[in-house]
Amino acid sequence: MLIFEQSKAGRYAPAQSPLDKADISSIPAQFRRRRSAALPEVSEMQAVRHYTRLSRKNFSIDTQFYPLGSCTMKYNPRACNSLASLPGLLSRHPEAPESHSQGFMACLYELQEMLREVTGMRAVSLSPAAGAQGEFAGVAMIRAYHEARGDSARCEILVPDAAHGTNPASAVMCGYQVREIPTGPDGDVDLEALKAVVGPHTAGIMLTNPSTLGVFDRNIEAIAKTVHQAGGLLYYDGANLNAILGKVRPGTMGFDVIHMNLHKTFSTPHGGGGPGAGPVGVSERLVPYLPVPMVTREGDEYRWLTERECPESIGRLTAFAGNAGVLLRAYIYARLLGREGMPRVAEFSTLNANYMLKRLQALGFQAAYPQRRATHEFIITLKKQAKELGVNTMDFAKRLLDYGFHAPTTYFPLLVPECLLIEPTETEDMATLDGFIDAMGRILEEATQDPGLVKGAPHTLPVKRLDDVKAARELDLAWRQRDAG
Amino acid sequence: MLIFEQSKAGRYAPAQSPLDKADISSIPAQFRRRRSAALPEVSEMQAVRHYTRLSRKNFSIDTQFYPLGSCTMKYNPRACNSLASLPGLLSRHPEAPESHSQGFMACLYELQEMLREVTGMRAVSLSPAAGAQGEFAGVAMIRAYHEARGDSARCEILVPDAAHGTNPASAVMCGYQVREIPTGPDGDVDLEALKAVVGPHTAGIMLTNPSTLGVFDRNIEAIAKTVHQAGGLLYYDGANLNAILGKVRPGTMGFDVIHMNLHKTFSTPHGGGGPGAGPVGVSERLVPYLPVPMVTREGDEYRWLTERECPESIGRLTAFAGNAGVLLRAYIYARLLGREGMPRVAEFSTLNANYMLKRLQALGFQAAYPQRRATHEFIITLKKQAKELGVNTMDFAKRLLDYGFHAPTTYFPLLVPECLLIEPTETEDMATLDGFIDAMGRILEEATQDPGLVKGAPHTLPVKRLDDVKAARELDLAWRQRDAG
Amino acid sequence: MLAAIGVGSLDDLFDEIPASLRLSQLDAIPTALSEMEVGHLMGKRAQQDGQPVCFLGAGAYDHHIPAAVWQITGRGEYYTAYTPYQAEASQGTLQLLYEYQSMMVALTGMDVSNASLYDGASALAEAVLMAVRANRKSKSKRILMPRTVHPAYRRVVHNIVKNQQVELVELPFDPQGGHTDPAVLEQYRGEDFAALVIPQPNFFGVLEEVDVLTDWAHANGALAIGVVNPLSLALLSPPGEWGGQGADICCGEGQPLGAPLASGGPYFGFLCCQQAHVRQMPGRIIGRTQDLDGKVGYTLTLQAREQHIRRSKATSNICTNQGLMVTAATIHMALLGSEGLERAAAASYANTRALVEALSAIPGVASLFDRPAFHERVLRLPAPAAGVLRSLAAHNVLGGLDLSRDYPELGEAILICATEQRTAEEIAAYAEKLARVIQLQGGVTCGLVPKE
Amino acid sequence: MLAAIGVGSLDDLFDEIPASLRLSQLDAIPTALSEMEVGHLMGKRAQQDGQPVCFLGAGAYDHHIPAAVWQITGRGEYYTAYTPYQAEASQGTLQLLYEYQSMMVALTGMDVSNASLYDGASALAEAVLMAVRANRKSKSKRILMPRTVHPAYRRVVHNIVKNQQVELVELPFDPQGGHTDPAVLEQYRGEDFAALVIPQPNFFGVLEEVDVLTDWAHANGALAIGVVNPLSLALLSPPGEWGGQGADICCGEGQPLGAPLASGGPYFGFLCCQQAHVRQMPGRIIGRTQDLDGKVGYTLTLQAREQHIRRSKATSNICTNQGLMVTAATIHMALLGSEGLERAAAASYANTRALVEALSAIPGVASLFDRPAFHERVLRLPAPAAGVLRSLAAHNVLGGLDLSRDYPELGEAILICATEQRTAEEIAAYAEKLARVIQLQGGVTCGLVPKE
Ligand SMILES: Cc1ncc(COP(=O)(O)O)c(C=O)c1O
Ligand SMILES: Cc1ncc(COP(=O)(O)O)c(C=O)c1O
Repeated sequence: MLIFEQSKAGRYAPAQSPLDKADISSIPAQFRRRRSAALPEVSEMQAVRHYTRLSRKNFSIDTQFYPLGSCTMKYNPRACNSLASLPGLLSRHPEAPESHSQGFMACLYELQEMLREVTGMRAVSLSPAAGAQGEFAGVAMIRAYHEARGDSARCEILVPDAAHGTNPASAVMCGYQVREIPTGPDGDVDLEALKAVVGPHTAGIMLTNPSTLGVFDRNIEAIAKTVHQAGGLLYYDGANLNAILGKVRPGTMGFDVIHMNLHKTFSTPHGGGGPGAGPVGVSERLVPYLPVPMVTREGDEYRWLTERECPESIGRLTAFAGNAGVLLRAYIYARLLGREGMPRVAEFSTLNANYMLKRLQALGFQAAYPQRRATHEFIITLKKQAKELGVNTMDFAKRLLDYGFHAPTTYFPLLVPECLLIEPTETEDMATLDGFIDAMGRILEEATQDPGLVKGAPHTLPVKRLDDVKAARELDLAWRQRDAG
Repeated sequence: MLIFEQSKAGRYAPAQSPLDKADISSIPAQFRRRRSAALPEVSEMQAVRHYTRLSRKNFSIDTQFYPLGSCTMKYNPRACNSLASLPGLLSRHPEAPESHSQGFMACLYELQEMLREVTGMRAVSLSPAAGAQGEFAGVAMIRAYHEARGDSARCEILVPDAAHGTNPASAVMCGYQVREIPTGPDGDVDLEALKAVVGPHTAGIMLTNPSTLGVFDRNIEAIAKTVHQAGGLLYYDGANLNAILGKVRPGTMGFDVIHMNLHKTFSTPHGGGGPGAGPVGVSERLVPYLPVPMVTREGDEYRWLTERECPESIGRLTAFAGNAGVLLRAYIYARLLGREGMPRVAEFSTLNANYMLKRLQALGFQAAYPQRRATHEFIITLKKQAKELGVNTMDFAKRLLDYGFHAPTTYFPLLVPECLLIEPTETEDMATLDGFIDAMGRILEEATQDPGLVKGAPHTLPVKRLDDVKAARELDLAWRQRDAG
Repeated sequence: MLAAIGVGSLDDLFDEIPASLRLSQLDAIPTALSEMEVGHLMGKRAQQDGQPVCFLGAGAYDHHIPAAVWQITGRGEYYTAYTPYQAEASQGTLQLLYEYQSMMVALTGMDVSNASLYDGASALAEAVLMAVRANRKSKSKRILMPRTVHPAYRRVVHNIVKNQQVELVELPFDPQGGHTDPAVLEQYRGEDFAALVIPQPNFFGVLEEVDVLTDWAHANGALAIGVVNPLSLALLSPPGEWGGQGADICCGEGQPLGAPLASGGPYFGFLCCQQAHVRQMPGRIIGRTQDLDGKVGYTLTLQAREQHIRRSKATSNICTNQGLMVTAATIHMALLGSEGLERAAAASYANTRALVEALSAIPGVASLFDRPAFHERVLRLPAPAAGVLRSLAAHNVLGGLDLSRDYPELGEAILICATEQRTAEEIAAYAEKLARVIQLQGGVTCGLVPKE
Repeated sequence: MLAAIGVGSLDDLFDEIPASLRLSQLDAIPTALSEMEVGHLMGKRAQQDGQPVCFLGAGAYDHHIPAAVWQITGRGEYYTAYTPYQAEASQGTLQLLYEYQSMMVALTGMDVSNASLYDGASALAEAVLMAVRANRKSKSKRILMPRTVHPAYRRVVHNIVKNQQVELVELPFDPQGGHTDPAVLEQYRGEDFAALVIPQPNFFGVLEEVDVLTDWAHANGALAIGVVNPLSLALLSPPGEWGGQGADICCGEGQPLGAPLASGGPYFGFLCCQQAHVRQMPGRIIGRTQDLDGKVGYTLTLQAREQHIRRSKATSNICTNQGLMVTAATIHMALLGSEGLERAAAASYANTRALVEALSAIPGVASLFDRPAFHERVLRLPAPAAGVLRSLAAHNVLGGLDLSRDYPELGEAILICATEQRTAEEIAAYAEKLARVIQLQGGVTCGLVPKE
């Protein structure tokens, strides 16, 4: 039942607003609202009960294994939440003067420094609000760089076909044309194809390594050389940084600009869709273009770097300093991990992924790249099952929900048919991985013996399989007063 | 699965304790533990996930209607929790000096004053940890009073048969014999029976009014007169104060001592069994005996009253000042309610109860006291259904769970056969009450048409009906290492 | 596990990475701390910044947030869920987002709402790009952008849209009223613009002539984009009802709906539009549908607009949004209802009036604009604003925003705000401190800047 | 609703209450506040008391509590549930309590645990009453109670048990060691006692000769009741292993397991015993059983001991207990495990040693007892303790507990404690301040109280 359907005219939670209603008659009528907005009218208890109950219809990390490839759904330490929510931090106004911001700014500064160190970049700006905005910032810097050099023929960004959709979309938002590079049979970028398309029109290439195919591109140095020689820059999509944290630095691989997804690698929660944070790091030549604001230290004092101090900056992309609260959570997480903890992230996430891959293969599942080492994630393809049993990836995914596991990422990357992209993360234990593997085995049996059971899944969730086509055809995007009674 | 069954040797949440292990070799071996305690060995995520999932197997006010008679399961404003948990309040040590306690003490003092006003008593001590401890304190004061007067023959406490079990148990803990007084056919105490047993051996009587029969004893003044004339004192069990808050004061009814259940009337949460707070209030003659500590005000300063200042006090009943955090929650609740809000508590809880009673009667349910006005709660008896359909109160209760409603109190008070004691509280809305009534109606139908369905209930909860007999016969009260594998 | 994989050590798992790339140490990263140690550190940092009394607004407002909002939003089921791609396992988030969209539609008077963008400024950038795509009558990539729009918003819009050759044409404001005089638009009549941006209230807190401006846009083939404070909509005319046809798109900063100040984020941008433009809308949208049994359920819909399907042809690159803030906002709006939002808005309006009155009593201090305003106001000071604000901060008062950087034409001026949270005592204390500070800073002697 | 009931007004619902009793006003109660206003008020009150650095223990300890503990404990499903009388709808709470009982059994080495009592002091009172009932060998109502037991506990026990004619016989402590010298028991040999109470560590932090004391009790027909700090059990011998047979009952204050200091409550009392005495145990007990399908489930059991069944013959009057604190304690113990508890206990031990060392370097300050201790210590001061502590508090340090009220025989003595939360800097700062304060208060001149 919707909260609107529990509404009763005149009801509200009186303690939640001023007890006296202030006089607003001095606002001329022409500016005023004629009818009150039809928001729900409920008591405090009704709201609390409704949204508490609603929450229980979600899967989440705190309740389920969530091996969603490319998303790094790892445990979010609860301390990050409570410490970032200390009253002094929550009440700081974004325009508070530096005199009243040194504690906050110290956290940002140290986070910049830690990210710099672990990525091997020259400088970091924390302000992008998520990965995609980090991509925008990164590509905008590439553009600013070429423009500053008068190198104006560069109108193309290269993107491997395995790339996340945000990569081409971000390139376009920066005014570039996108050119896809195919993947070779072993999962690495097709180097010859790349060589064939780079040239004076190449502004840069956007890569993630390990890629979303769950393999580490072994030719990365050759790729970097190829693009650099053509005058292009290398962009690193940091969504998969978890796989190599503390093991390899993007800077060492030759990248000129990177973004990080703190809501993945640095464990800030996903919140049912966000918020995230997508800091960018750059090599020497892109430093002047970093988005503002950033924090610098002068002696014992932290100061803001803004448009004034950074005239060549691509500027700010949100009104204030980005998703500050997410940055604080990532900072706390990084301090908890420390120098020792970071490589362990890569090690155990990789261990878990390789273990799962091997065991699933033993059950008869087909790896997309069986000859390759898995990174922190890996792909299996169900094209055999889809063909022979008529049970496809979506069916497997939905049936997994019945077993209490969130489904892996489905049908991404697009180039692998009927694929599941599986990322266990380092925070899960073996018993949980085994539970998931067992469920996959059982579903395989079900698919053989009773395919209808799998195709009709899920059976045990608040709703059965939903009609997406109807949703898109008969758009119903908001409850309206007229929907009532 | 138990948390112990997820345990793996050597695992723990390293961030949760000092990273370096301090040297304790200077503690002689004879005092030291030989083997580590077999606590669960799990990661932080495992613990978080386990207890998050476990929580979802509970009914609670935040998720369900909980019309548990005599328990006042009303909504607990969330502000009470967060404001009582402000860092400064959580970190105050109980032995902090008064100089560093004025803010905290101001809250206690004002709570004492508000409770005094709303109960009509002369003075209040907040320290008892729950209702039963309040009862102990109250009866102990009665005893101290008689003893101080050398009135040593008074060895009996009178308790109506409808009383809560804590009443006789508390009287016995204070060294008294208990004598039960019967209830008359209309639900009031049998005045003649009372008159027959009072006398020089009567130390006092423990009453709740309205009683746990859901009626207001109309003869309360006569009862008070009878007991007082015999030299006994009147004790008020405040568990039902919600029914009369701001409408009638126990002090006006003639009571000498009362306890309040702040975890009922003042909306502090029950927490799956506690904590509560059971402040006591007294009339003039019992003031010297109040339990310590209390707070007093001298000029602008708050000061503790302890054993030193109150030499005749029955003393302290817990090590410090009782359940301080519960008192703070009650204080915040009282400030939110204010003078205007308190009578509304009584009015709307009574309205809801009377509405439910009338509608349930219309469905064919039998009221225990049909000729009486319901207070904030009321009793229906299913003895007819039990006899005719073989479906008893417990069956109805369990079946209600399937409908998403917590069951009312069952089989209490003991004198009404097959009874349900139903208390909706003031915070529920009519739609919820109607939902419950409809469920009752449907269960009645089920009981007629398919009694097995009701007798086998619940069907939709994490477990089916549990075997209590087995639990008591084959005691299994703790998981032990040997239970493993 | 290593045995099951068939490797000898953890290190073997990284054997496909060229050895030359491997990292040996992370010297610049401090060693791990325990939760207790980080707790002490953060406790100190949080205290260090004090908790000055806040008369700052300028896009981030210190409103009351019910305790229930974050206690529920913080539940693991909301806090640690991913984007609801598996709809059947995400009905909690999805139904909540559908309710959110419904609430925003009710508040703005528009037809549809998306499920959030990053913040108000980037939402305006997306609205501008959307208008360029959606305006079928215009081939122009030019946008009329009043100077009364938040300066940071204007910068962000510029930074984001300039790469797609979208151009912002700045409209001046009326120095008396502090609003966009519709008359200034006359010089653009006949030119082709994709859209006119209309802030309400504007950056100065002043109310714009939204009806006239909207009608002008429509009469001239441009779309009307409202940039609104959602709390103000409890009192003010909703964009869907501006002028004859209503605005086409509206957006803004959701922070006043349950997000703490928190140094500027996370907040959330909202974006609503008329039904006709829904397929040009960026960001996620939730639709109501049915399951196999015909039972109502909720799901992500119109995904063909989004980057994960449409890639380079998507309406935007946005992926991760500000879901958790929207969760909080939804609970916030449910708890307050329109009655509660109205009371909060009205009290903020009244408090700011009281503040202006108290401060204007100080010689040399004057309110700059004479038109109706919501809960912010520009004051002229008789002494350098920067210095005054610094002194006030030293007295634990955030006295307002110095406008000299963005609006040098206003002289020594500050933007002030008093939400419903500010008490009469705090307002009086501010006035008293300001009077003292001005006196000490040798503010104008009487007569130089006569009191209006 | 009134119509459905058949009354004309709300007032009619109260028509059975004699009019003479009806209340007309509540003048002494202030009018309602909004949540925002109460928030401001409580914010001020919380700040007013400061957050002094805490070297106080004496029954309440400033330990680290993982953030997860209260974030989960605060979930509505735990926080707002009632006592799990409807077992099928309360498996969350019931399984958790079963796990709690199991953890306490593991920690104490006893056979069974109840599901909590009010606090440590009242738990000891219940343990004493239980011993009187359970000791079949003894008809006595006399209890041997060492003076090394927390003074407030002794008072509480007395206040609660005296009405049932139970008598406490005080055992003196050894002035050198600060412990109960087993030799003093010899004078009671042959007398009938129901139980001997054995604190470990005792109120002074000192470790008692628990094995000898337990064996003495058993040899003399008395039960042995341990009063223990549960955190100390991570390091110290558990009561179940004391002496030849182990203690019969053990109890204590659960606060060190996840409860914040919070002005003394809510905390929780724990109570464990040997299997033989389970039917004399007060308080709720959870048992594991099966449902109709044979599936494992949890339920309240042995309810025939409790007041709601047995009424005047119950083992205790307790009903509402401290369930939520037990919820926190269970999560706390699961998060730390025995490794974590050991580390926290060891660090507290080490910090207190460091503190004693730092403070004893001050002329005139000396540790009073020479026997092994856990994480508290008694120090003698060369100046009046009350004044010293007051001065320290003025410098934002809670320096310890003044023992002069309860143990005048110790002279100017204080009880100090440094948990794992105290840093080396805080310890050094305390020492420095104490030195200064003593100097100012004209502490002893050198030679009067020679440094040992
Ligand atoms: C590989 C990859 N790149 C980029 C992104 C975009 O990041 P965000 O969602 O934070 O905008 C994602 C997120 O899902 C991703 O998986
Ligand atoms: C009528 C009555 N009296 C006394 C009590 C005892 O109160 P408490 O549980 O707080 O000890 C209760 C609680 O259930 C009750 O309902």
